[in-house]
Amino acid sequence: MTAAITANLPVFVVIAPLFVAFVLPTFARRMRLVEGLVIFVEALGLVGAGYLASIVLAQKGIPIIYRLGGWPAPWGIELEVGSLGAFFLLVIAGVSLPVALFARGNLTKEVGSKERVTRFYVLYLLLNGALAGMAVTNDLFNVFVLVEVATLSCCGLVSARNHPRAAEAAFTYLILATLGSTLVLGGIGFLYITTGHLNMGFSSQELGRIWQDNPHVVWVAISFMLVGFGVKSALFPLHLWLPDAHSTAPSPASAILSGLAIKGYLICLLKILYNVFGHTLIQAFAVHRILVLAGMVAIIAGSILALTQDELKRRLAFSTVAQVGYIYLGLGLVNTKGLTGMLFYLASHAVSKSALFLAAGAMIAATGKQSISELAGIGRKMPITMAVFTVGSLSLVGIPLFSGFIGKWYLILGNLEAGNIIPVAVIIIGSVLCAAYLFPIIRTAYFEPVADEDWQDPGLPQKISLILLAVAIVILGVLPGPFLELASRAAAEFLVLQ
Amino acid sequence: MHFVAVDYWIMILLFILVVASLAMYFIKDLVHAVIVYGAYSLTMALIWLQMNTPDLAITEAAAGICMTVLMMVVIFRTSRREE
Amino acid sequence: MRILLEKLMANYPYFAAVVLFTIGALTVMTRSNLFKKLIGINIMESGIFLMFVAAGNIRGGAVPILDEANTKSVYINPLPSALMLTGIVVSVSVTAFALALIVRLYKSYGTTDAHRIAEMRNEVSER
Amino acid sequence: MLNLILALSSGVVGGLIVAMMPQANHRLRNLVVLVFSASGMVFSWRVAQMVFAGESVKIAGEFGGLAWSLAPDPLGAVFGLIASTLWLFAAVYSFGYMAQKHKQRTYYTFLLISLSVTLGVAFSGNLVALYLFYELLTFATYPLVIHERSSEAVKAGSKYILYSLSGAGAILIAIVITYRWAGNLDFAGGPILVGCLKPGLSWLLLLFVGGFGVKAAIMPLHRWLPAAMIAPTPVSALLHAVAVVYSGVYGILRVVYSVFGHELMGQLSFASILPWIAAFTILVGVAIATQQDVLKRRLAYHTISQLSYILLGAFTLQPWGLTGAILHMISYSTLKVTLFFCAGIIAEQTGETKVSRMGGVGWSLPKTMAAFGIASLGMIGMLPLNTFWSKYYLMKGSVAGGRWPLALVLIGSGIINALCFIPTVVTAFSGERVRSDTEQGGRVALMLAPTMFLAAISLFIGLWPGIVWSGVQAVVDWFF
Repeated sequence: MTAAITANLPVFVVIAPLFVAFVLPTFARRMRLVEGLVIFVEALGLVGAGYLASIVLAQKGIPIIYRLGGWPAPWGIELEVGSLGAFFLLVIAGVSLPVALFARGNLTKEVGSKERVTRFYVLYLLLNGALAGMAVTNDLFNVFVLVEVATLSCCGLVSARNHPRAAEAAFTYLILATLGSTLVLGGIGFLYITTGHLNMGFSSQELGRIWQDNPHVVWVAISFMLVGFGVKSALFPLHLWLPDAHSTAPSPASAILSGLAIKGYLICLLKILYNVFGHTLIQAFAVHRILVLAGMVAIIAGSILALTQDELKRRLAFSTVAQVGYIYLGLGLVNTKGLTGMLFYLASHAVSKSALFLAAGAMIAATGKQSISELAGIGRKMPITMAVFTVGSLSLVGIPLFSGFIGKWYLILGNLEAGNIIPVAVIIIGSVLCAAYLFPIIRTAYFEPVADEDWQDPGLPQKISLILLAVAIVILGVLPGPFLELASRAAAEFLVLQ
Repeated sequence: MHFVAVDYWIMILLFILVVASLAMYFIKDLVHAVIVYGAYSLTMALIWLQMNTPDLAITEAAAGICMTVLMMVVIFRTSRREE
Repeated sequence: MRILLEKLMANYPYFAAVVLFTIGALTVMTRSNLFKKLIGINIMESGIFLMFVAAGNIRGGAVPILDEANTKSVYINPLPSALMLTGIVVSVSVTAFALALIVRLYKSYGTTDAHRIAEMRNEVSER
Repeated sequence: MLNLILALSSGVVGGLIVAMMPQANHRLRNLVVLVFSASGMVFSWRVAQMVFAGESVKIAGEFGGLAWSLAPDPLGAVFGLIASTLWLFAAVYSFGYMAQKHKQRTYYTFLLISLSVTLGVAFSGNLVALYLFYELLTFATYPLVIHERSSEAVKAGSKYILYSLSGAGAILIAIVITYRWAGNLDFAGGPILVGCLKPGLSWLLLLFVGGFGVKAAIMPLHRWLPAAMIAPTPVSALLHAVAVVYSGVYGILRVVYSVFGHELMGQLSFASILPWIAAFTILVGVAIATQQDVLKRRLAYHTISQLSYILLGAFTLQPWGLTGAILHMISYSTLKVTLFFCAGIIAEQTGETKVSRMGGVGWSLPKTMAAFGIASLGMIGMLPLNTFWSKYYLMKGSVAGGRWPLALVLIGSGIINALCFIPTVVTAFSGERVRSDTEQGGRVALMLAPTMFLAAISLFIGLWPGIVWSGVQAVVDWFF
């Protein structure tokens, strides 16, 4: 029995949200049931991810491989839950459960009618399924399909609010994201044409044999991938869609988009770079230098852009641009420490940023105010919300005891191992800038005269979800043991390949 | 996978494709552009057929018609001219 | 020059794919009309599809259907076309979604031009 | 171990209790603050006793794969003693000073939490714990800096945060580099980097000193300190003359003696420049101080100068120099807190903050100005006061290190100090005050008592330096 469950769990975690997503519209009138079902599926996903992670940890690096339809690898499609897959599945489940909980009973105000809420949940689950798929897939074309599913559901989530600006942001996002996925498809095409395989492992082997004969094709494929995923994950000069999309979406959607969706694309890029091209090619083509450089530019530019925003959610959105820079910087560190730091930072940012967006959403919902200067004294009126916001900010800035610190620690360590000096300085400057754009919010909230208005903490489910995320941040910061273990193993596996 | 000789049919069709796409870039009237898009997609279907992938040809034809019609409908509900 | 031309002639579907991709990208980036952007996206995608299918095509190969009447021994690679089937479906759904958004935008702004919409949004936020 | 936990937690627990208490009941709250700062002091005395007796006190743990430990050695114990003792005085002074001010609850909450964090800095047993508490100290003291909530205070607060975080960032990089080179961050087993001669070692030292130097207000990095004087006087006295700036100084002492060790330091070319930077800060700081008319700003620049005395002692890398540095840590802190307390009383009772308008203040506030006079003499380094001994050992250390010009710098600085403070005292006792401000009433008594007591302690240590000698000796023996 357990064996059967274990054997089928990799596909189950992907299928379950997708299946429920399609069942959901039939219950559209019974809101309670819909919300319950969503939360149930998310909880199930968390349990499944935890179980898979425990197995992967126990198996010491032997991944769980699931063959769709029972076909073996070069012909069939493989799902592989290795350290990376289990790690990202945990991140997905750990973030999307609180976010779903936050949406409960609260969403109708933001998106309008009940039907729209149901539609929101459908898209939410589709996105979840797609992300889970990205975590476990081992097939290049599957990457494209999942990326497209995720993109479309993200667009749907962005446009969930019945507001012209939301529609506009969604359209911009749709066009740019489709451009990105077309580029990704092109890159996959080049890989397929040169190697004749879509399975990542086989493709990588073949590539290792022939890349010296066709360096141009490899170049083109890498650059297509980089630009394609760069657009999708909002790497600095390609981030144009992000601020509008993430600030006009309903708060749970902003949280999931900033926290998870971008991370999904980054995980895909990571897999393609390290599992398909492999670290020898990355170094041979100096891709790692490009990544580090791009990350540095993104950190500085994103932070400075965030400093100039007065609208709370826009500032958080630009902060995402800056934080993505850290992850790109980590992607370019071809050593275990750096990649561990990158993965951990990715998880840390997923949790922290969704906590920040949810807290911001709760504040905006309670006050009706968008800009930071109008939120004076809110820390007294909404203590829990603001406390969670503070925890999230501290984590992003990288204060010890919170998750961001450990990510930054390993990133710096990785940089030193790679012999990079300037990126280390940039990481620190980024933290200081991050403090510069987040602490004024906290100061305004706690240390300015309280406005005489009836602002209150959100309802119980929202509070629970906020507290869950804050606890997750602190746990990741204080006792990251198994999590760090998974991340460092995944990193080590990337570097073992050829 | 090198093409030793040239398949002229495919070449002509590809040429039409390029011309059509350029036309879509330049035409100001959106209805005309969408009509060209319909032609483009039909050409595409023919190319698929020439390349021995009939399944793709059928899909492309269906999808092309579907998209053209949808775009037409939307254009008639919104504005026709490009500003 | 001659070698280049020969290479082009030998790989003409790829060449066409690149041209289509470029024209599509150009349309997306330089045309401000939302329909044009949409059409551009579709052109780009078909360029990529063309590349894939051309890679799977073998001159003189047969449609890969196993049949008594099908006597040829060389079949084309069926995988790319199967993949592009998915691609086409995805592009249709993107188009449909974009069209829905265009309708919504037209209702709120009264135009389908991206620049005009951006201008009007600024007016809205200033007010 | 229990003592250590109690010493560390009393501040946080007290702070949380204060935060939850109702706003109105001032008496009860003052009692709570008193009890918890006293308990913080008592338990850190106990910890210090155990450390000086040679017992090992240690708590260790791990977060995020990084080991942290709290294991005070004599240096940490001395710092803990200074901080927690002065904290009690400042708390009592605050009862008087803050009595009619607003936002008292926030003030006392963060005052107590800062106590815990400062003790954390003092008792940290490795670089990770030190960094953690050093970073937390910035945030714990931030609300105290912006206590006025005026736009000026907010600006000063932002400056404070940005300076501190940048410094902390440099320290983080330095710690990671140390970790990479040495694989160990513990202070316990002798200098961390011993036997680790790498070409970038000088730069690592620069990073460390630059990072901690922000809080220690070494000259180009000092700008936040005068700005932060906007805070209430007890805060300026305690944090910006002692606790926060001492955490920076303490960090540098740690870097010099626990991370590099004096032997390794002696081989670094950069290390020979550091005493001169300190000397520069000493002279320029006090010279700027003489130009300031606002008393608190004068004291702030004076702080910058005096902190570098300690650093200078540390940078000589001589046992005598370190003796002088530790002695100066103890003596300077009591005197400077006295000076600040006096400035606070003057400002509260007469409304005067500028030196030039203090003519005749001495006649209406005789006890205050007497204490001020004593402290001024101490700052010059006169004999009956404790700073005489520290300066004596500092000079001895500089001469022993073969850098005799430093001794001249110390003498010169003493003269400028005299120029800085003696005129103030003279002005205060010359001329008549029109307004009759007095030192009567319970509120002033609450402020005056700790001031006088501290002045008395300084005199006492000056006359019988033997009472602090055992602690100082323990520190020097520990490192040499």
